[in-house]
Amino acid sequence: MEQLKSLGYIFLFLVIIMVLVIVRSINPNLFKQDPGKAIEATQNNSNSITWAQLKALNDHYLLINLGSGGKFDSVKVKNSMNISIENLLDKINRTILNESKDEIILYSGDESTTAKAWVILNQLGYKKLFILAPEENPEAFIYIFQPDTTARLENDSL
Amino acid sequence: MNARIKFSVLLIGLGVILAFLPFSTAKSFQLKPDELLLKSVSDSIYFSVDQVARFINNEDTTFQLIDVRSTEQFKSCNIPGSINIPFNDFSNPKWEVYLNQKGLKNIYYGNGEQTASYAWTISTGLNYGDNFIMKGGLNEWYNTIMLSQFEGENITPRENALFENRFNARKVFTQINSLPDNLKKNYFKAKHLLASKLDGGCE
Amino acid sequence: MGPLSILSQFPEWINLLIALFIGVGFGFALEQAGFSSSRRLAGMFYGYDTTVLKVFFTAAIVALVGSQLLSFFGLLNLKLVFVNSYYMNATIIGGVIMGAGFIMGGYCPGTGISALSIGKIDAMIFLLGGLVGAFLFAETYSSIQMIFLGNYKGEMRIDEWMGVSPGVFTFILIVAAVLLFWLAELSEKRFSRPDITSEI
Amino acid sequence: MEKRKYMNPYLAGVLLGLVLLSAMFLSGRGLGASGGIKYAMVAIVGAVDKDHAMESSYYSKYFENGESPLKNWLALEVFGMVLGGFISGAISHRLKFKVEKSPKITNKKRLLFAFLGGMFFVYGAQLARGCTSGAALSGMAVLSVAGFVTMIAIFGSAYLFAWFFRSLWI
Repeated sequence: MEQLKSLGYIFLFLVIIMVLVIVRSINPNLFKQDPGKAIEATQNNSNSITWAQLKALNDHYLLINLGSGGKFDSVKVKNSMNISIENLLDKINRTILNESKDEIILYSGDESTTAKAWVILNQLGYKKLFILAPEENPEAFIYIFQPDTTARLENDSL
Repeated sequence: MNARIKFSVLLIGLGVILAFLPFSTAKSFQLKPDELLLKSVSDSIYFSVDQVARFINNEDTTFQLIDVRSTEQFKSCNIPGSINIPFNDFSNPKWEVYLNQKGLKNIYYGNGEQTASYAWTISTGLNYGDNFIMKGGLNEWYNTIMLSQFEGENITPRENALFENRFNARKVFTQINSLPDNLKKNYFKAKHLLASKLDGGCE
Repeated sequence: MGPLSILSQFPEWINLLIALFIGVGFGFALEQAGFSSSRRLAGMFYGYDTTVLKVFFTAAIVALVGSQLLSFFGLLNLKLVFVNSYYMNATIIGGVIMGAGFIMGGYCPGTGISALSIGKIDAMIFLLGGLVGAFLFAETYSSIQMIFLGNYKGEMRIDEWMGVSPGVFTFILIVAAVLLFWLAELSEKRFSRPDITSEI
Repeated sequence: MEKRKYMNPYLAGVLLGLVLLSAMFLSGRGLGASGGIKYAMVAIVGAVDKDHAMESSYYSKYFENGESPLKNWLALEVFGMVLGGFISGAISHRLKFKVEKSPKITNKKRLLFAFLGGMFFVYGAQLARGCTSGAALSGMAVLSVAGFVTMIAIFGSAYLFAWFFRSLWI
């Protein structure tokens, strides 16, 4: 009897740890993904959808404008809804995102906002999550650097 | 029942729990989603190209510029003093010593803002020091710092300071990027030695 | 959260104070385990007393399990905890030399310090020898640099090397330890030396 | 007073493990002992022959910042160890000056081998970048390959040599 009692304490301890682990594992308000996955998904812009691809989806998509303050921002695309970036993770919006079975496509007038929102949602585990590609590739360098062959580095600046 | 058996039961139990823990938890974002979102909507995570130019002219050592473009693009031209961490390779653990330095501000830039924003979100989520984005990226840098000229009749002292700042940054940018490749390499190597290492062990 | 001293930028004196307290705990635990007795330590190698194995594995496993649970709950960033670099040649040759020293002297540096603190004269001599050993190393440093720096493998981690998760590796280690504890207690019965164990 | 028995080894192991865990949590590093001996040696060399210390590539790095080499995490930790061991000895009534040895050998022989053992051990520890605590125990706790290899090398070689030195102990 005495022996079983001391084993009981051990099991109690193990159960407490297990409960804590389970509670943490199912907590929706925590990141549990590998950031490497987000980096992989952005390779060759495979996380963005062009206009042509969007048309091919035949309206089976959830198009979201991230304009802040509850308003659409400078760019507005037909058939889209507004979820302001600052309210992105509110319960009601999470429900909309969770219930969508189609592709979720993010866009806004500010490429930085869209990119940040994409990473956050990707790391929360949303699959089929894309960025609506702007007309021009935002990461193209539109200038050409002309080396100045006469330039010499002053000694003290190295 | 002796101490060994009780203790073995405890250890095996803990081991089983550990064995079922997901593989990647240690690597995932440290910040809570709400905290990360709150940070990301703030305007104070951006530096304008003029501010960055001032950092360079003042040789401010409290920040480091991180170029997230590909190595080829970095080699053809980059902002003086930046280090190159191509975004494709961003999760490589070898970069952590550069990115995660307390008291040092990381300023990310690409050609536009998209890749830098990805990098910002990931490094902020992982709770690496202070992170910023250079507004507009290298395209904006070129447009403002390299190409803008003062137009008008009378220059105010304020505008004068602004243009002088741009002019100086432009000069350094052109000089360093015009260097032959081998000299450039030396310059970047010297920059890389700054990274700190963790302290520990018996040494 | 942790490691606190790295993430909260303590002033130097607090770090040193922490070091002092950790040291007090370390010395206390070693002495309570009976590591201040060289004959008890040597028992490990002749089978009559296996405390070393029990304490050593238990401590490593407790720290391993604890750090992984803390990391899982987001309280400790394991990437900021120091991982020893692996220089293959130096580690193996150094380890073999240490083993020889262990069986001759009956202490290792940590247990020697704990034995010194309760007045063991042989431990004082052991540590004096240790000072000489460190001095010899410093003086021969330039000629053995080849061994010291050879075959560098970086901060290699065994779970990555085996391709399993840290948790699974810990589980394997625990199973191995439980088996070793059982063997150790068998050996204590088989090679028991009441004449020695009653004295220490 | 009668000296008290030692703690149950498993309990002592848990205690030691918690100390190691708190070192990791508070300072981001493991425990160490041979490092403290090295710093003591460096300090002695610095006090005896400062010029030699500054010339040698080995010592000079410890004097670069102009502070005493003893003002250091490991050195302070080792100082704490002496304190902790003393407290434990006092609680369990084990404080006593004596030479611990097998009754079959002389004091002189025991002390000679203790000296040699210390010399070998710390030399090896410097080479392997840590001893049983700094490399093996702390290394194992962070799953470093170096920790496991050091552990196997120390215990493997000690078992190998145990046969030659059995007259010292049994």
